[in-house]
Amino acid sequence: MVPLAGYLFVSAALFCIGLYGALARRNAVAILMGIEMMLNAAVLNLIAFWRYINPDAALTGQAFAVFVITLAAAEVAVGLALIIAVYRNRDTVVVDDVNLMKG
Amino acid sequence: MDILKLIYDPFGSIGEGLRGLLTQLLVQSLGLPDWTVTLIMLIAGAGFLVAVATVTMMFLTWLERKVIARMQDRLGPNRAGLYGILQPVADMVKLFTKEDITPSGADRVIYNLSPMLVVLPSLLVFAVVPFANHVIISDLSIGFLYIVAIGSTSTIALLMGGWGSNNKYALLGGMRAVAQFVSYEIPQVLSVVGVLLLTGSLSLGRIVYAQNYVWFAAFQPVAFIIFLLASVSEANRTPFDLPEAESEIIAGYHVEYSGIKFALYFLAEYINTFAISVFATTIFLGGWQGPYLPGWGALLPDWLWFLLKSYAVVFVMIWMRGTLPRLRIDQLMNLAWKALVPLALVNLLLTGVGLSVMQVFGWKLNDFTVFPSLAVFLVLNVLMGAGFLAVFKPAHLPKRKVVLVSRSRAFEVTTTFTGR
Amino acid sequence: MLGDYAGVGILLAIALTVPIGGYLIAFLLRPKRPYALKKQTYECGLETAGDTWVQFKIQYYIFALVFVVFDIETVFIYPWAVAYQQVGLFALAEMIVFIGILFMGLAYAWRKGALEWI
Amino acid sequence: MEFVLFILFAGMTLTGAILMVALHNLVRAVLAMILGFVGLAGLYLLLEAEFLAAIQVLIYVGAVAILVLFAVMLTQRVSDPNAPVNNNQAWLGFTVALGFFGMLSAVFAPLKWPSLPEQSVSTVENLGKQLIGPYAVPFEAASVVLLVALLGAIILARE
Repeated sequence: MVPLAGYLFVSAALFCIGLYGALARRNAVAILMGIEMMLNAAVLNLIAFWRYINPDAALTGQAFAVFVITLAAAEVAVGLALIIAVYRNRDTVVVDDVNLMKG
Repeated sequence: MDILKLIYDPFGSIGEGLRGLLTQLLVQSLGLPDWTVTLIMLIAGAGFLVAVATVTMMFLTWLERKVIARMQDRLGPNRAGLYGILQPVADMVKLFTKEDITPSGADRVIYNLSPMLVVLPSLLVFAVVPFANHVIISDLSIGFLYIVAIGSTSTIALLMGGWGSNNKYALLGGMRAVAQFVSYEIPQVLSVVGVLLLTGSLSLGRIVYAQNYVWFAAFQPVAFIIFLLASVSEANRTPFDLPEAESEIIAGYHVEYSGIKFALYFLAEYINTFAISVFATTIFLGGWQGPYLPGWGALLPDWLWFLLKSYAVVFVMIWMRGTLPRLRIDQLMNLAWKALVPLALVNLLLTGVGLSVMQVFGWKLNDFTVFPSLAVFLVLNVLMGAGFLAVFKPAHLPKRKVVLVSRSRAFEVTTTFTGR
Repeated sequence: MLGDYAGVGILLAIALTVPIGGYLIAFLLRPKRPYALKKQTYECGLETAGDTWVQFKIQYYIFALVFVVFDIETVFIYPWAVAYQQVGLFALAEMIVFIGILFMGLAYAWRKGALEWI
Repeated sequence: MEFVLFILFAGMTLTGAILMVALHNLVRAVLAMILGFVGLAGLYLLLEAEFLAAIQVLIYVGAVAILVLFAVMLTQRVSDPNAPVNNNQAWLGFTVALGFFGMLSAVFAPLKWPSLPEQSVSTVENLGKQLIGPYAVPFEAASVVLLVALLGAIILARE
């Protein structure tokens, strides 16, 4: 049997890999991919806790996970649209070059 | 063994025989645990399924060429074997012995992986289809959702093929294919939700049992038409074969592929064609069950009913290809988003209303109260269809003049031209 | 529940043999005589001109976007459809509101011309 | 058996994620991300959340990945193949991520977790009843979020 700690370990590793991707990449699309991985790690946690701690008919963890996935997908749609808008105006997707707010 | 039983229930009787043999051999003689028998049975079933799918694909290529040829007043393949039935075998030998060319700029890993990934989903979706009573690899409780989820992964493989070839046309074809695929996935899925509402389950086995009395095509004619149109489009078949329009973007995402890799794309396409007819049969046409008329259900064995219905749908699809011209891409997108999606959503809500009426009167699908509910649904569908045609009147289409030319007249025309 | 998926896993393993076996047989049978001209990218009989990265229409992205939103909508519709018979009219009211709100999105996209293929 | 499957799917997930941040070619990075998503779907299946596994494949592989691939293809044209993919604070990001991972592991590793309960009652039907009943407000709110996302994204992407 797999202990709950196993899933938590995978989830933590996934979150930190996503975090590294979001912090280190220059391309805005790649940063968004890192954020997406972090959200997925959160969903894995939700489901693992639901299964091990409270596997009742209320399916709280699963319902929560469905809403998180919904929000994640909405976030990707808007985020990528934002990146495309920036790309069309400034001809770049490298976040270091988008420094209009610096003045 | 009873020969009649073998014809009517071949899977059951052969399966029982095999299981008995294996149990004797493995469990009683060798002392292995019971699950080894189940495992070997599953492997045999899956192997049989994959073999049948491959042979079906080869048969379909022949059938399509033959039927199209007849519709166009030609003969079609007629050299290899009787009526050209061995033509697919010859084609296969040719494709296996063709040189494999990888274009110099291609991304080798992605380019070689794409044909494999295209074939896998098209074979995997058959896991949840009941081919006859109790003949199913695994009747998942999320059956239909499984089909949709697995089916949606093939878009990635197409995009990989288009991008990996490092060719403008391939990439454009891949992107077109994906845009079209995703547009038609929505109406396809939404049209089935009516059936899911009536059944109250996602399992395909239970969807078939729910059609014991009346097929869902009678309950949901509008949804059935939406499903067929959207599915034909998802399989990239004429009149919706824009991604591989030979005359516009040479052949789309698989332009650079040759030999076995091209064959795999072709295999996936024809298996998808068959898969669509199988789903239409299972979800809307009663699956392996015969029509509910006295003595009709038992007239033919389950699997024969299933095959007959599936090939009837395949024939309709070939017929469409032989008859209709290809759509323009803007017409294609308009059809999906401005006609089929709203119609499917309305159908979904009206099915909910109809189901509420059924619940108020206590009507059910599995006894004779199915007939008044059928009347309710038919009225709703007629209203919906009439409303749709009133709103989306194709007014901008020019009136076409149809000229019918008889066979003898065509002959006359030819002779005048050649006689000159 | 996991036992139900054993069949799917086995089918996956067997299905994998089709492309892998095909590649292997073809590798043994086919000739191999490549040269530079043969490996050129196909482009209507001409040498390929410019970069493969042509500028794509934004329209591809818009359709993918509308698709993502409606795909998530279907995810909510499945559990609703399966549970409908046990809940009844309240469920219908909820779904009318849900679909109504999304229909506004579709109508907006339609009016803005986002669904036109220019 | 379950342990073997867990190792397989966890390995798939982590390999995909690591390749996603390591590969320089963005299209390949997206494909690695898809591998990670499929591995996660397998993990959900092991946790007996089959509906979640299916929608993980449906939404992430079938929809979000396509959106990301389209975005990469739309914005890739001017990119210089020799430009660095990471910014100059990448090492700092690596330290932060590693430190955070160490901290998380230090928190949850010594705790005693309950072992796996025997059965669960995870069916789509139950989930539907929950979504219509107790979660009716988030259910409707989700449609509002989707509407806003659609409007916003269309406005942003078109001029």
